[in-house]
Amino acid sequence: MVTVRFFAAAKAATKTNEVKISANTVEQVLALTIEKFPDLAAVLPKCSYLLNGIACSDLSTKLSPEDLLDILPPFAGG
Amino acid sequence: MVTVRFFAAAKAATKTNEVKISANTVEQVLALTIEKFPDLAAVLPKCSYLLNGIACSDLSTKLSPEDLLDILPPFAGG
Amino acid sequence: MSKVSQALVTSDRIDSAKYQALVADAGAGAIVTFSGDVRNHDQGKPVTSLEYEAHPDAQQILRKVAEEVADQYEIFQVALAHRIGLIPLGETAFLVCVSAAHRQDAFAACQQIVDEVKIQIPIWKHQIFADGTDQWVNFA
Amino acid sequence: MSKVSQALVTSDRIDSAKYQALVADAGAGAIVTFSGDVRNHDQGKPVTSLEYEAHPDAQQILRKVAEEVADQYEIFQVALAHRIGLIPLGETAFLVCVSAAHRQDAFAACQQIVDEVKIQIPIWKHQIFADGTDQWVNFA
Repeated sequence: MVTVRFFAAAKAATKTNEVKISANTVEQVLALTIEKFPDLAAVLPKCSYLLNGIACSDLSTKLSPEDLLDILPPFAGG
Repeated sequence: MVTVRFFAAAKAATKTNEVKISANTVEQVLALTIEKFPDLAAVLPKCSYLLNGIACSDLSTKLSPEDLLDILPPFAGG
Repeated sequence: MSKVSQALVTSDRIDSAKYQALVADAGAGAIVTFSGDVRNHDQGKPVTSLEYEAHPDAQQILRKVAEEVADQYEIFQVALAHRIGLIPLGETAFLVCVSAAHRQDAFAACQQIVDEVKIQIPIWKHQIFADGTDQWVNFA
Repeated sequence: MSKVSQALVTSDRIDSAKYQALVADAGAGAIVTFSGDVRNHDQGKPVTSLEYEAHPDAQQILRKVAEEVADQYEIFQVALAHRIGLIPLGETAFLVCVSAAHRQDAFAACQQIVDEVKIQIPIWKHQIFADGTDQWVNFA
């Protein structure tokens, strides 16, 4: 199971910090989370992703069960 | 008598804050102060002058007895 | 040795004097400090309260950004902090202090650190407005 | 109303927190502070002590310079001070704080005020070096 963590507006849309999802690619994870949390559909297009702490822009990237995928809305620090 | 005030390196050269001098122009004041304080000769070429609080670059400017002439070495504030 | 003496993501109040003291150096002629304070309005709407949320890696990224910029300038030390959680209006959310022998380096490095942190740090800002609406900044 | 809330030439210690508080404004997103501290060396020579002397008009010129620059930027407030007399090494000789809604204005105005004050203010700096020599800065 891949661990998916939600932050800020993504967390507000899912009302959860984290879920475990069975999926083989980032794309599959995103599709399954939208299915589970329909409000996320409006948020995801603006998000970037961290896979095990490293920026991941290729959504076809293959996942292993112990992977950690973070869903990051646009930053607004500083 | 024109009042002449010395600051910083000019004060160090004359060892005085202020003198009264009888003179008709800025140029005359400067000549008379150098006569009185020979160490000032090395300082004056780097100085600027304030006449009654206003920058004065024309050394032929005529003076009245109640005038105040300030001798200012290069600034180093900030 | 690292030029970054402190890089903190904290829910505590940020005391600018403490950070200025951290970068002070008897050889430093110039200290430039940037303080980003919580404003009482945004784009004309009165703000009631404001909360920052950080990714667990935020502190590590704060340090990395400061170190990368610091290496480009003739500066002595940098100390910086980003506050998270609920921040009262008028208090400091983000502070950067830079010391250098010469002011041009201190100004340029401080401004570039502020700019880069704003781009790179995974921190989010949630505003509650006086009219009851709320907003994730940079999102809507 | 003037944007310059304080412009002081003083022989007292300059407390930067006091000046930062003076320019703080609930609407200000950014405060930029420049602190010019007394260095322990100048052009490679160790400095033992340092004294500033001011013309009687210095405070009035400090305010005028700050007001002229402030008028060119979108800023809220400026507070600044120049210390005179004998200043211990490491203490602040010159402080400028600027508050603004946006950081670019605060940085640019602060830096320009520092630059202009250095040019225009009738203040002189006398350094005593560890080897017993002394110097009027910008003079020799």
